Amino acid sequence: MNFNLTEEQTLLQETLRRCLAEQADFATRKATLAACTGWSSSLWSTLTELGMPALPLSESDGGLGGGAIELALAAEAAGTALLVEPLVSTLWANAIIDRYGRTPVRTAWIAALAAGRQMAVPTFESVSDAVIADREPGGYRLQGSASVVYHAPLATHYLVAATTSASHVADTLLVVAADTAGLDVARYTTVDDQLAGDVRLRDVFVPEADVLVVNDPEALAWAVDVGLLVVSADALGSAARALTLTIEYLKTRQQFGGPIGRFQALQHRVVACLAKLEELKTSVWVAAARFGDEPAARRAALAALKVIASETARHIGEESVQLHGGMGVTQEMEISHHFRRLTAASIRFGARDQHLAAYANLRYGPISPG
Amino acid sequence: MNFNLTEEQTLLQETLRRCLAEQADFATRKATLAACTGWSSSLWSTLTELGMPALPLSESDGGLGGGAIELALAAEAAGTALLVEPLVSTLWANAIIDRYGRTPVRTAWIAALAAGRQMAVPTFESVSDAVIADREPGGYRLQGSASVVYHAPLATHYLVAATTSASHVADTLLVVAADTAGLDVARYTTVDDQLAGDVRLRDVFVPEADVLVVNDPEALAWAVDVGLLVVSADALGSAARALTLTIEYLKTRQQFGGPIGRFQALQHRVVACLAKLEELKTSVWVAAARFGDEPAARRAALAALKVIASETARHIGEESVQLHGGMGVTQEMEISHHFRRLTAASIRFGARDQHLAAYANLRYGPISPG
Amino acid sequence: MNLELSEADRQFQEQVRAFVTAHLPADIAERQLNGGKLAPAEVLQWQRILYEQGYGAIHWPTAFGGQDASPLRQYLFELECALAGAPMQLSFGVRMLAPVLMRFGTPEQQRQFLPSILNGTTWWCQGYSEPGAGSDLASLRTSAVLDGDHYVVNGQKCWNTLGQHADWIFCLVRTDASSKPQRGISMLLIDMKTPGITVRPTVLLDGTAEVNDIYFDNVRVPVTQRVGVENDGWTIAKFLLVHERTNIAGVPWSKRDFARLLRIAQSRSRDGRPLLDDPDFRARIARLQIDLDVLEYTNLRMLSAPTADKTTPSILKYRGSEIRQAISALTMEAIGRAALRLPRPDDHEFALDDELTRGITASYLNLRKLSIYGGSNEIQKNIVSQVTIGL
Amino acid sequence: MNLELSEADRQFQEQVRAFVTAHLPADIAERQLNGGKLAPAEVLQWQRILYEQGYGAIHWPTAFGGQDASPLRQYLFELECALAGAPMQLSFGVRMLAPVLMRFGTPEQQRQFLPSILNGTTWWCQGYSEPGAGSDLASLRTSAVLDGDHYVVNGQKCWNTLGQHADWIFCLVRTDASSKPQRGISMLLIDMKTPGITVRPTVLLDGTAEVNDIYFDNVRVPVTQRVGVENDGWTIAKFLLVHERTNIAGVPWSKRDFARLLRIAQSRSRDGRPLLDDPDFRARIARLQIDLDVLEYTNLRMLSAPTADKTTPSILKYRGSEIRQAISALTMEAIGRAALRLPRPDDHEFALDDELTRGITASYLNLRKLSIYGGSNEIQKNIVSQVTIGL
Repeated sequence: MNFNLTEEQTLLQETLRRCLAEQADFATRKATLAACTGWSSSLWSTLTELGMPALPLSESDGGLGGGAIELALAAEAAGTALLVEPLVSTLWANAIIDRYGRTPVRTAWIAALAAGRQMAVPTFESVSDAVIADREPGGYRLQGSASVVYHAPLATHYLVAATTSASHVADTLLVVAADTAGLDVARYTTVDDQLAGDVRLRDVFVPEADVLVVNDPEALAWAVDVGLLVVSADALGSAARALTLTIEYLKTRQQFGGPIGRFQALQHRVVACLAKLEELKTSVWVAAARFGDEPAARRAALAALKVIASETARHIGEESVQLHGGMGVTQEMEISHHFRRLTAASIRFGARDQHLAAYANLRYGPISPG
Repeated sequence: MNFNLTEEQTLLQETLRRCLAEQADFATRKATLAACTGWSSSLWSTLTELGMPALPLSESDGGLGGGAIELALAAEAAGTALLVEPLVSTLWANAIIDRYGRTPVRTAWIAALAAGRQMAVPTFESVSDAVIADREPGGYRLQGSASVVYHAPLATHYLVAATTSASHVADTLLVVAADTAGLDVARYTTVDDQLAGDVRLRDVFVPEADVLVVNDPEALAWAVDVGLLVVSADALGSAARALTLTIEYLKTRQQFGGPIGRFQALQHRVVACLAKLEELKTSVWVAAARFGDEPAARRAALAALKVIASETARHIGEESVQLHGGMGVTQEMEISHHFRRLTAASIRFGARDQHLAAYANLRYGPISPG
Repeated sequence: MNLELSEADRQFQEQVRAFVTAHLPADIAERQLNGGKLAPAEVLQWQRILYEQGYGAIHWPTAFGGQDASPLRQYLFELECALAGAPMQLSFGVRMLAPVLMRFGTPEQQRQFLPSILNGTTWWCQGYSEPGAGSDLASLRTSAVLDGDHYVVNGQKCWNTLGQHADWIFCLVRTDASSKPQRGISMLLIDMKTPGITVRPTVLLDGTAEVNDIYFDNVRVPVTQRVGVENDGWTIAKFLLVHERTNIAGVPWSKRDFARLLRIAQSRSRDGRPLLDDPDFRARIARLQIDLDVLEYTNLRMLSAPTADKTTPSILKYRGSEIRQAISALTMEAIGRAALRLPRPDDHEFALDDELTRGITASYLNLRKLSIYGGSNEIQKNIVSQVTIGL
Repeated sequence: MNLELSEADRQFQEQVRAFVTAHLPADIAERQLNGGKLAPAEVLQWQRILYEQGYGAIHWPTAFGGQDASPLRQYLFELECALAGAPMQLSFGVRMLAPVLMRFGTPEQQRQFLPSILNGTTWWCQGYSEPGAGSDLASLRTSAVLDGDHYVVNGQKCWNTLGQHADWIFCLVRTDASSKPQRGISMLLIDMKTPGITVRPTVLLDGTAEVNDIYFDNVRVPVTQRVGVENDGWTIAKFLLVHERTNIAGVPWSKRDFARLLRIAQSRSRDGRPLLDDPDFRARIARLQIDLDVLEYTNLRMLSAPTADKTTPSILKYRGSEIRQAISALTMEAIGRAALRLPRPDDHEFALDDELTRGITASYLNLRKLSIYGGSNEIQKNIVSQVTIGL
């Protein structure tokens, strides 16, 4: 048993960290946001050159063959750097495509994804987020919508979760190109300054060749869990950076004749945050490692991770702002951006309470009828 | 609107406080507990002379005509002084008897209660604590048991909640003398050093004349609410004293070259306790005042009170011990006795979660079938 | 002990309710209750309506046009206004400067400034905080040097709320740099149109510019616009900080926000039933309502106490901010994924920003300030500790 | 990163489990798992069994009779023992004094004391704390004055755990009153039968006497029983405090206690269904289990880290105590009103003290100590703050 990174993993971590420190520092990001495009395509090109979209793809497809741990490492770096470019969404989508992309899809498409010429994003955050898929000759007809799809305005393709039965639980996964007739995207900005959109599907026809998964709820659960992992790892990176900034602030901000970091009440609150950060760190790596386990163990670890991630993101975000005093609520300060990213992380993929209930059901069995 | 005490109420408070400060200080109490009788009958005589058992009884019955606020004031004093004598149980029982004691019961009995020659205690803490009452010619036949009845070993009479239907909700209230055939009491000591017992009723016959209430669930709810009030007020007294002791300790205990009360982290924790104490204080007096309102408003206030009282008792108890360091866990220190009394208060009358659910039902209506 | 209102107070509350029902513009109320935004002019419009109906500043003495209202009536007034969706009165003039002028101002100053505060024709703002002097007011550095019958003011103020709309500012400045920190401070009233004043907005968490930095570059202020004795501004500042405590807990606005949370919990569903019937959510909203109830009665208990105590206002301030923040956080959780949207003016219109989600995330972000400004929660705890432990 | 045990570690764990199954007396296990009490002799009996099967002190070097076990194996060993209901090994000899003797003791001291620690024939206790010197060890005052080839010891120790059963005590004493506080301290090994020693029990929250005051009245201790250099006891004390951290989080005992909580939640009912199916209770127990899981893996992460970090042990200590206390509190809530009973020896026997309620309240009370002793949670937070903020 060990929690240590391999040499390759450390190299990935270092490379990404160095690249983002150089090309995605806070000032550069500010300029990106001020430009109103919502992202930096040149930074995205650099990340593509580093092979990021290819990270989850198999080596036989020209990818880097990264697993859950590599994905989490990259997502953590994205959180640390407050990346608004679609790294996390792409890692998530491409991991799903790598696992479930069947031959017709692969040959047509995967090289373009690896090279960053095309970009897919998933439109769901839980197995309840299913559109309706009606069987038709040669494919499916989709009806429904998906709200707050991160990076939807940038994507060339959407991974859509659907249900073919009367239940609302997704069991089918399809690829829909952005320019398909009947698909609309309403574009806007999220609380953490990322581009997003509401995606509407009206009578969208998906040919057989673009169907990844049919009648396989576990595949959908796996796809959601990958998203849970990368978004939580992103929160880990952001929370760690938020605490670093807060500790720096406490050491430098002078009030009442000295740095405010000498006040013990503030010190103990920082320590409580550090303890929570350690717990989130443990949870991310345990969950990543569980992707090799049987589905129930993985599901429990991911549900537990999201409980911890939602609470910790909220707690460290709020405490960091409070400990920054007035400065914490201004967009000039980096901390305010981490706060909003952590706020988003606590909301994404559903409420903490729902994940806690799911964890309890996995551990203790379902509640007997009252 | 005002939260001020009347002159009579202030006098009651002062009298009781002075009496207990003189005759029930911590050293005296220690001696009482060491004596293994579990209570001081001489202190009880003094309290009887002050008219405490008569406090809730009507003036026409030789009582003092005290209402909810007077009961709460007396119970608060009991908590402050860590009284193990049956003041709170007696106030509670006599308030019930005053309201529901019908003529046969009154004439036979009430003067003896007022004078402290006889002593009744309730055996229930919620309307679910019902024994089975079967109708028989001339009375009822009782079967069942009640656990952890405070001061049961001292009582001459028990106020028993029963159900006459198949439901488990109490709707009937009866008086059973301690020497009735079929009634047994197993005596022991509670976590807060009070005498208590498990009461078992096997084929106990109660004649018509000793029945206080039949088929009146609201009467039983009222009786429970009085108990909730006095136990919460007791907790208020104990919590306030615990905080006073803790603040004194922080000012005097020297470590690392000065009093530990100069450490800001400890200061802020004390302030959080003080805030909770204020909230408990408010809750007690609001709940007491609500005894004049319609039952639903009273029930909501009492459910809210027990939520606050359970949480605050736990919080202030645990924090007080922690802030006393090692000294806090020794029985030599008064704080450890308040901690145990507060522990008991948080447990008595059912779990916090149940009261929170009851409050929600009163405010928002019952949950629709899932 | 009596939780019932007196007959007279009850009637007062009913009159206020009737007045608000009759005179509060419906579109303003709708936006206030459902997360919309108000224009500055609408805030002044409401003050004018209040003034015209005799409610311009009910806590002022009748001699100045108030009703000499008791703290309880002030509370009832603000409660009725908040629940109906009225804008908050601008506190800088009505609640902060006015009591200072009544106590320390000259009769001329009172005549010049009080009427336009009351009738909503002057927008006042406050210049207290400076970079490096937030909670620690004693270290402020904006200087005012006497030059004939004028002071020449130089320096920078920050955390100035809504000064971009203001006609006047009341400012703490240093008039004697040589004395010890608390001495040597004076209060000046400055016309915002005076040459040399620059207002630069600070973008906050929610993307709005609610506060500003204000720069003073050789700004000339007549000596007659000094309030009180020169170098004795510390006394005024302290008076102002302890004076206004009736609504320190913010209960009326928390009750308004809680009512919206409850509406949302009844309307939205989770797992196929109303969110309010989800056991976890139900327990959390009920617990919060208990906190809010207790806060309200603790506030009323303080208002009705025969003598003021020194710790309750600080406790009410910090618990009030915690509870209002908790309401905003739970509301955000209640709307789920919709809370991720923080649209900008140039963003696409989208259908789901309805009255049940509008402004909720922005409000959560904005209300982080509650525990920071006006003496942060940490400062409040220090005050309570100073009184109770004293070390 | 790999959460699987290596094949060798997995086999080790299975061997331990098989050994415990075969050799742990059933009546001891039953009481340990269901809130009963053990006699001191039973604790030593278990140590003897461990010794006979080669598990007497697996973390000791093989030269001294240990297995030189890795931290991970120590953890697995304690976990298997705890879950099966084995008594905790007495840490004073096996985990505290022994490493000190191996590092600082003379070969004679090692020969004299280590074997009887290993085979469970000597009961050691610790004399560190004094009135006025709890978390602040530098101010201890028990004096040891050289008189020929003996020290004469006078003073008082407190918070001595289980010294009433002890054969020997290792003690910090002041051998030089003139130097600065941290200097001038030495460690002595003292036979508890030496004339002049009085042990006076302190009654604790749960009514038991787990700790004692120990009085030294002209107690004569041979100089040969000093460990290490005179006046350098501070070094030894610090060594001891940082040395033993494998199980600082107490995970094995929390897991044992949690398993009992789960059994109770499955067996008891609330509102007509198993307590475990009550939504509120279920959410709370699930949340606690997540905390416990995370604590376990954070502990394992520390044990497997290539380099030690300075903050993790303190975080594990304080979170571990919080979580174990939370388990005991929730267990108390789970049994409801039965938790009000705290029977004394002379109390009436009553039927309801069954294996599902026995000892639960006493345990809740007793475990308050976890966040106080061995460096209180406040001290742990100060340590983390010192490392990370450094002010």
